[in-house]
Amino acid sequence: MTATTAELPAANAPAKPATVTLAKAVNTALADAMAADERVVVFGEDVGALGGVFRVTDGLTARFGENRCFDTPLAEASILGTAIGMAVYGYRPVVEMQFDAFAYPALEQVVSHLAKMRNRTRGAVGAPVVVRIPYGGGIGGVEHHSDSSETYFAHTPGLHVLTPATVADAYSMLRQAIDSPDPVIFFEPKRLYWSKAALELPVSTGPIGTAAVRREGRDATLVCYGQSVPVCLAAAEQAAREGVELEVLDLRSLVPLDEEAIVRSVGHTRRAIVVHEAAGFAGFGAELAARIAEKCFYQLEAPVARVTGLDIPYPPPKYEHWYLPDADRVLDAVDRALAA
Amino acid sequence: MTATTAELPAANAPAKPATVTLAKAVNTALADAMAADERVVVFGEDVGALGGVFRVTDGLTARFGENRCFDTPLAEASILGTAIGMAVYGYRPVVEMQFDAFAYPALEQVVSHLAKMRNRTRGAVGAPVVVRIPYGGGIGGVEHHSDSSETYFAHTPGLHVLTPATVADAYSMLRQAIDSPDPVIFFEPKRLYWSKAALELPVSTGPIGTAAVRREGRDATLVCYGQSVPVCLAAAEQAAREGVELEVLDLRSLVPLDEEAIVRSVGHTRRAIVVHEAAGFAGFGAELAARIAEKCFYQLEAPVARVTGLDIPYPPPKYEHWYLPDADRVLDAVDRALAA
Amino acid sequence: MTLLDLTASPRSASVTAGPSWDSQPLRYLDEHGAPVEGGLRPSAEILDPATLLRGYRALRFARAFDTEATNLVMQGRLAVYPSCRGQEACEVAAVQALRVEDWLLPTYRDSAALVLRGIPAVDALTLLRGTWHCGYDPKAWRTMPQCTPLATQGPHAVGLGLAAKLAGDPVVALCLFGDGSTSEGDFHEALNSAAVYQAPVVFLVQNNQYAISVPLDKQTHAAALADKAVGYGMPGVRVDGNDLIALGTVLDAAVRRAREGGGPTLVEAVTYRMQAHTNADDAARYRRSDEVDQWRRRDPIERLATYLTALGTLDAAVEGEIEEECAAYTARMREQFAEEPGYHPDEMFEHVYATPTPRLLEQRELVRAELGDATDAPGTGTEQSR
Amino acid sequence: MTLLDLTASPRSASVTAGPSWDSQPLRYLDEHGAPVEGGLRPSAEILDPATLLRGYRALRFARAFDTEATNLVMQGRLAVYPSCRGQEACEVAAVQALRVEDWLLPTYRDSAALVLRGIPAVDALTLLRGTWHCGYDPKAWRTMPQCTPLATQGPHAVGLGLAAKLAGDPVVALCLFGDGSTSEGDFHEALNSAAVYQAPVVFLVQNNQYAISVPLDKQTHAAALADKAVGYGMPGVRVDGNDLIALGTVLDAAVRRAREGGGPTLVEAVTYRMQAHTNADDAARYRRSDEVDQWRRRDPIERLATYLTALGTLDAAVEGEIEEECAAYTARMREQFAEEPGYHPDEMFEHVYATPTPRLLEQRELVRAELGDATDAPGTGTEQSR
Ligand SMILES: Cc1ncc(C[n+]2csc(CCOP(=O)(O)OP(=O)(O)O)c2C)c(N)n1
Ligand SMILES: Cc1ncc(C[n+]2csc(CCOP(=O)(O)OP(=O)(O)O)c2C)c(N)n1
Ligand SMILES: [Mg+2]
Ligand SMILES: [Mg+2]
Repeated sequence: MTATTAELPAANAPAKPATVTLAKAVNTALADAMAADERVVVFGEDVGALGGVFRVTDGLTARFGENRCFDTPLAEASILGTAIGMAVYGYRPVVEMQFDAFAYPALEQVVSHLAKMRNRTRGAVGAPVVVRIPYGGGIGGVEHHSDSSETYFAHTPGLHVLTPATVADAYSMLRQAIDSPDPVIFFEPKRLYWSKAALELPVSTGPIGTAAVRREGRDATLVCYGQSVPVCLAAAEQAAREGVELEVLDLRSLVPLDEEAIVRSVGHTRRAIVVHEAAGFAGFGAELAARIAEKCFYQLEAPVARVTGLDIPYPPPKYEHWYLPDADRVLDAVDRALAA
Repeated sequence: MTATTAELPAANAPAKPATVTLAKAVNTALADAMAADERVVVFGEDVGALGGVFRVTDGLTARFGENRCFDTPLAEASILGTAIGMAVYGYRPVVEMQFDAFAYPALEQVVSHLAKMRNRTRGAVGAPVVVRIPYGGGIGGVEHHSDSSETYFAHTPGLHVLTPATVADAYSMLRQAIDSPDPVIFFEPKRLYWSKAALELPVSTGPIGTAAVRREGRDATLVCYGQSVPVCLAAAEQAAREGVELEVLDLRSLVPLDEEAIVRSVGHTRRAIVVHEAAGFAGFGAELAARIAEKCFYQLEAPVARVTGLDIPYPPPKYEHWYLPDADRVLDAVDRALAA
Repeated sequence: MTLLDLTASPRSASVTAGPSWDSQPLRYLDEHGAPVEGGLRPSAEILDPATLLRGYRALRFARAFDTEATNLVMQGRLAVYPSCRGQEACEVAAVQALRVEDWLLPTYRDSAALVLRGIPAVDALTLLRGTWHCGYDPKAWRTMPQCTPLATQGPHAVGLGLAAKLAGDPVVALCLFGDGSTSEGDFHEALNSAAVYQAPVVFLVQNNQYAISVPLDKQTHAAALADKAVGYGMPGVRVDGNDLIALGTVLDAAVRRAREGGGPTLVEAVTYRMQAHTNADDAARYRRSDEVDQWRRRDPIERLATYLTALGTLDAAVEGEIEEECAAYTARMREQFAEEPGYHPDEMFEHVYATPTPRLLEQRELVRAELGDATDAPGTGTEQSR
Repeated sequence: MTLLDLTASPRSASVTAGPSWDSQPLRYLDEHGAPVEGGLRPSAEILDPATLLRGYRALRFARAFDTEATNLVMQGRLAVYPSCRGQEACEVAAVQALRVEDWLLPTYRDSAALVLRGIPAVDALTLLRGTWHCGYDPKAWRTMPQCTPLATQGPHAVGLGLAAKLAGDPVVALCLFGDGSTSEGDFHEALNSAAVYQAPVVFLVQNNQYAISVPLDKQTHAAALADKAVGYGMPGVRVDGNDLIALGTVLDAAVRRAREGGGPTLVEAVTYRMQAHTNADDAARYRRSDEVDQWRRRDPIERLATYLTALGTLDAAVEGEIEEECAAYTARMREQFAEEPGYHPDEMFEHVYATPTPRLLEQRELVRAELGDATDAPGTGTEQSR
């Protein structure tokens, strides 16, 4: 499973690829998509002059004009619904929900329309809208600024749900999301906005729906995505020092799910730990754990463990380090799995 | 696990308990709660003169007056938010969302306020609101009238999520929900509104958070709730004719979850089939399957099976019999489990 | 009372139009089909007898269609039908105000508008027959799927209008709402956004006085729904929804204004839902029959008939022709709905995504396996029981 | 221009009040602190020098508090702070219009209103300090938790007001909004419902011209936010938000009207956000400093000071006293915030439900186990790293 296959650099590419933040990678993907296809329009709250509260849309209005990147009135349901109308007309809207919890007002539009448009019109009309949602905690935000809401969307048939964890994926996956004929909920791990890596363009990190092995190992598989990927890599690093080799599987796409990659890895390591920040109960990890337990029933040496957010409302900043899955908690679960 | 312990009938109760529909049981519970506690108020769309589109609030306005049961403007977020304000003031609001999909506009109020009020105020203020949601399919409804949306709520910490499957539970659980100091999402299985049983009052079918064994069996456990309970009972009936004894566990409460009852039953039968109407992927059954696979890891003889709605938007009426889990599908899963 | 200079500043248009709403909505004909003293002054084009006769035919056609659809419910051919009886003038005027390239955004109550746009009845009624959700190609007909989640179509109209504006296309979106749905947040967000974007959208509220059982005075404390326009800085017009000529006049002006870059307009058409909410509803629980009787006297079809008869445009011969046309159409409808439609479970999996995911393909196999041999035959109603 | 007979029919009040909004919001003092010719005529009670001095003290206190909170951010004692600098007159007027038993519904920007209600600064700033979400008991202070999801507090205000009305209590709910939040569906649903219920609610929009970076003209096409009242059939009043006397006059009338059963009122206070959205924001990206300078000249505190000085109510001695009071208060704030607050992870599990579920008890054990011995000690900031 080596989904990270960088394409050859273009002839006029700089000799050394620039090191950029994940936020900048998203910004570049937006700009490149807008340059490549004039049907692509970007809108949302504060995405214009301000460039978004995370500066992800920085410079787009200046470069492409107000007709291509514009501020909306403060009304998330209307932002989503407007995007649906524009998509039906022929545009490729990319909208920003300012924070995870502020996408909730748009849920009816997402569930009852965006997810169903192609289906209810018997395939006649799709709704190629990308909904960008900065999500997750660990940034010291006040309440409503740190939710991990991916489960609501992943459980809703008709949506693709993607979430990059690396700079290259942020670029590549967003380009693919914009090219998709179907709606994509694009979860951006906001704590990783400031993480940096070299980005050589153009880059394509494998098709939608494929996971990536971020580290190979034989003793157990850490199944993760988004902000939990660096947490799992840190845990694996630590474990390696004690001679335990953990495989880290970055799902990248929750819907569609790369079941094959999961089964292949766990079939091999015979132990799985599922890691995410969202509350564990009925969270996305439940699907992963249930699926692994079913498909690898005869291979598993230990119950699939889940290391997730607690089943409480996301806590205040001073408490969040107790809430968030960290390397220690992951390693505790690994220990239990190895002891089983 | 015999949660169905009817209390002694009151002295002046009729000799023979009346046979009533589940809808009538809900109606009676509302009326009795309103009579018992004047803080209880009922409101929503068409709940007044019309008595609700399912006639569940029939007669309440006539009996208790417009101040106790009233029609609202057509605005679900506002209905929910108004209930929150009234609850904080000291009332016990019971609101109706007309159909499952029409609760979506209220999701922000539910997730960002209702579920969090007690938590965010450090326990100072609770939000004892009951949100009644008729849910599920099989009634030949047009789109948006047959969703099973329980997973969105069950994944949201801070809410209780209940769903009765019997006439007695409909009464008893709603009374308990109204008495609860915390918010309760009360899912009413709308296809069962017209199912009938004798109802002897007062009845108390066991505390919130306890499951009920609806049929005992030794070969496998069917874990189910709401509309899937009669489906599972029918499957068990059929299986019994072929000598297979299935235990049917009606969860009644999704949050809190009676894990003990589940583990006790599956520990005993060593096989589990989880059944619900909601789309399977990342659905509530994933939590059940994951939990069973974890807690009964060493007892299970076969992978936990999930028999659920398909991973598609709820289909049009003519197709829904292909979508809904039925006894045949349950029995197929049982066969596979027994063959494993 | 000729207030239709919508090019005036929105504010003054709405504010100064205000007082008229306290008394009567804008009209051309009174309840007896006679032109109102000091009423609207429609254009010569609208008053052209040939145009009016076309409108009248459409009204009769809408009524015939609606009546037949109601019959189909009773025969078990449709699962449910929300009738537009009494509101036909709104259905006709909405469709006639639009060009082929304009977009219409209908609700569940606007099936008549769909067939008036040209959509075949079987396709238009697919939703209510239960054979699929939307039975027509929205792009081909420039008509969005009928919308059930109330007011959610509003933002879609803004999107279509804004798209047209950005593309430089002279295309207008006309969005239908019920009175009850004006209480929803999406109604507000749509109108507010449309005004900010100055998108070419006409919002037409059919104020039929009820949202299922809930009367208008429990929906709003405003003197008129058209008053809501003021808060969005757009013109708001209150018009008699049973007066086709008045409706045509108002909607033509609003559509023209939108097309010419003047931005959105809110039109409130005052009408009445003559039937229960749907066949499943029991209107006797919440309204008196004398109220219904009163509105029966304001019937939009009779009103125009009286006027056209007085003009000499309508006579028994023309009536006979129209009657025949309608009868032929409804007879064909009956025939078409007598056939049980074919459908196959495979279709459930085909349109969830442009390309089915592996998971869906698996589930399709599962259902196919359950069907056994039946999968070989093209889907028919007989496959219903598995 | 004394338009405050809110007992008149809502419709005519809003419609006839309309034209004034085109020119100037209602005021008593001009920008230089002199009574405006033909302006509002406040009651004798409001114009009483003692009352005015109390208002002035409150303004100074609000400014001092706001300034100190901003300092605390720079010192790392608060995680973030949305300043109300420039909007102090709104904060003061909102609180002074209410009785102890009335409810206040503040947003994240209204921390000053909280301390003006009497809530200790550490409790009021708990949210922004990050030690808990809401740091005070809403029932004890009749003050809802500061609301972050925009406009969602609107329906809560309706619920509180309706509850009071049904209970027969003479209690009013005053709900604060920002201009941007008026675009949200919840704003609409709240105002519409409040009007239908005739609930005793006053909706006060602090139109500070921006929603983060988005200026008002991208938020609405209406001439004024107060115009939105028309569509709800409630009075709408546009008032100078930097004129404490005008605000007091308007809010007193609106609160009285609500308390006496006259229903809700929408008040738009025209003001300006002098600081960036929060300390994390960069306002230079979207507005020019000369715009800010212009508003600096309309400062609500200076305006009242000039007037009171002219009256002879305010002099250097009184100023000195106020200065001292404020300095003492902010010094105490500094002290209190210098202490790291105690907190213990157990608390995360205690308030999710009235009684923790078995699942939560399990998770509490897990976290306790991770903490090891530290659980025995009462929680302190030192437990932060586990
Ligand atoms: C969001 C939402 N809430 C509730 C419903 C249920 N419902 C269907 S029609 C209706 C009444 C709508 O009234 P109105 O807008 O006046 O339209 P009319 O039916 O009178 O044409 C209701 C409450 C719905 N479809 N969508
Ligand atoms: C539902 C929702 N969407 C987005 C946000 C993010 N957000 C926080 S404040 C703000 C601007 C609000 O502007 P306004 O209502 O004018 O209030 P002000 O901050 O100016 O006081 C935005 C967009 C939010 N808090 N809630
Ligand atoms: Mg209606
Ligand atoms: Mg603002």
